[in-house]
Amino acid sequence: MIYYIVSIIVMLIGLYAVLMKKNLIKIVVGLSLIDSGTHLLLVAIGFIKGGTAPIYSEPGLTADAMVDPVPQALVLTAIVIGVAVTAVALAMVIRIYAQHKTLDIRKIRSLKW
Amino acid sequence: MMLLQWTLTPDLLYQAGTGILLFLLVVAAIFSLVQKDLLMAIVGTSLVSLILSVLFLLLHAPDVALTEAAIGVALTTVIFLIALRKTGRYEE
Amino acid sequence: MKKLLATFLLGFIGFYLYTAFAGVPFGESKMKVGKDYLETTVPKTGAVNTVTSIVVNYRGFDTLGEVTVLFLAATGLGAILFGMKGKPEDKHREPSSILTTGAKALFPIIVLLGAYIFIHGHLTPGGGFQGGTIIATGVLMLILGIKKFHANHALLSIMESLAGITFVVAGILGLAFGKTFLENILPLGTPGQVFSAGVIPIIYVAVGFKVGAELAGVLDTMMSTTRGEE
Amino acid sequence: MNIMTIIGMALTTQGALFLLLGAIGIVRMPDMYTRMQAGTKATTLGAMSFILGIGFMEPAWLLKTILIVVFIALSNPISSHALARAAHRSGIFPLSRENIDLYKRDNQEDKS
Repeated sequence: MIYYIVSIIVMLIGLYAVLMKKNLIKIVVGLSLIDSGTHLLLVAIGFIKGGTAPIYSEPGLTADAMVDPVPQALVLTAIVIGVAVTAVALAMVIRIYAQHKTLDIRKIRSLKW
Repeated sequence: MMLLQWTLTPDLLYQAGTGILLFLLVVAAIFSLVQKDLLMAIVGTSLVSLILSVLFLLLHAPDVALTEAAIGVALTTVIFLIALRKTGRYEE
Repeated sequence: MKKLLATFLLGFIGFYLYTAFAGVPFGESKMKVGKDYLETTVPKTGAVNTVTSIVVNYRGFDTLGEVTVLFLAATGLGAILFGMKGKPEDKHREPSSILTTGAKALFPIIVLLGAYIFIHGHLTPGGGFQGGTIIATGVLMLILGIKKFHANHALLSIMESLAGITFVVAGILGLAFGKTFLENILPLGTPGQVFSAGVIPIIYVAVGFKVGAELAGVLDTMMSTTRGEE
Repeated sequence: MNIMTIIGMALTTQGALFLLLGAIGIVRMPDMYTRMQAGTKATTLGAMSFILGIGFMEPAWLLKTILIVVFIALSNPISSHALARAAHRSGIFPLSRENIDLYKRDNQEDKS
């Protein structure tokens, strides 16, 4: 249960950074924090007390004593997509800085970059 | 000796370690939120990823832990640092 | 005032998220489709690692789409950063000779580790995505450690295209043998051996090369805009 | 309990001890360079003997652990060298009474 609360707190911290911060890199940091919180929440939902990792690494393991593999597969792909999204966002930030010489979103007024 | 065995059961150690890691996770997230120096903020997100990968290992998800350790700790931090070198370091 | 409003809003969102997830019991089994995957992974796919068999076999089509998303992100990043020039390099930033020699000596070992991880993806934790990322990290070490190092983009794109073609051909072979897309046509072998699990190792090796080439290309593109060359 | 297990236990104990010494050194040392020497030299030996000890305890893993030890022996000094050099270049200087900075003296020409 504490896993859910902590992951929701991390998500809210990221959302606060997205809402309130003025610096573009800080906003991307907030998006990455939201990602992290969601991953922890999904993996914690799949956890089972007394379960082992879903790998039949030695004989004698049965399907009853394993955690749920479906959220793990989902999170595995979500992390890789997350780094690609972060890279594209930061490339846009670099381009905006080259055009405007600032990262403050209050000073970036024109639509063209 | 008896007292030590009674207090330090593996389950209690496991839960205490989990609690400490979750607390550090929140502390690192808040640190990267309030820090004005963007380099330190990025180190904070790297710390969040590192703690997260240990937590995934405790949740019996070794695949996800390996991915998070390779991508979140190394690659995302490096991409942020490259962007930071191109732009300004301090948040005004 | 704005801060107060934002905190109030976040409290609202957090409360409703908490009430939504308070009904989900923590640490109890609530598997529906996962149970079936766990029970049938060894007899049906031959893979020991259930997460790998889900990513590559049961939901292989998703993985194909995901690899496409990665490719699009790498291409889009190249398009966004096209034609940018950085500031000229100052002399202080040059790598020392220890760093250059060390990077050259360590790169084969890192590639070996990445290849080990994605070849054994169906047996141990790990797989194509992790191994590809580790190879990309090795390329990053070369970029940082060797002065005026440039990744060969033509070679990277050829490698990536070949890996993508391997993935699609492995899917179409399933259709050609009268089954569905991405269905296994090779013999399953003994579970636990390296040469087992049919088509899974082939696809994961392809995914590993593709992810490694894409992420190395992304890193080299971003670095070359900050290094002030070209 | 055979001889391999005893060697492994001795090696892991030694490794844990060196890791502890490295951790104490990081807290106790005064400036960045002495901290780094505690945090890399002691922990390199500690990690190497710890991993080798596990290899002796479980003889099936011995080859892999030897490979890991070789990798640590190659990579850890290089990374600590890069860290120390970057720190010196970005303006953190050793905190010493006699004002000894041999790196600065040897590289006088490229510190403009």
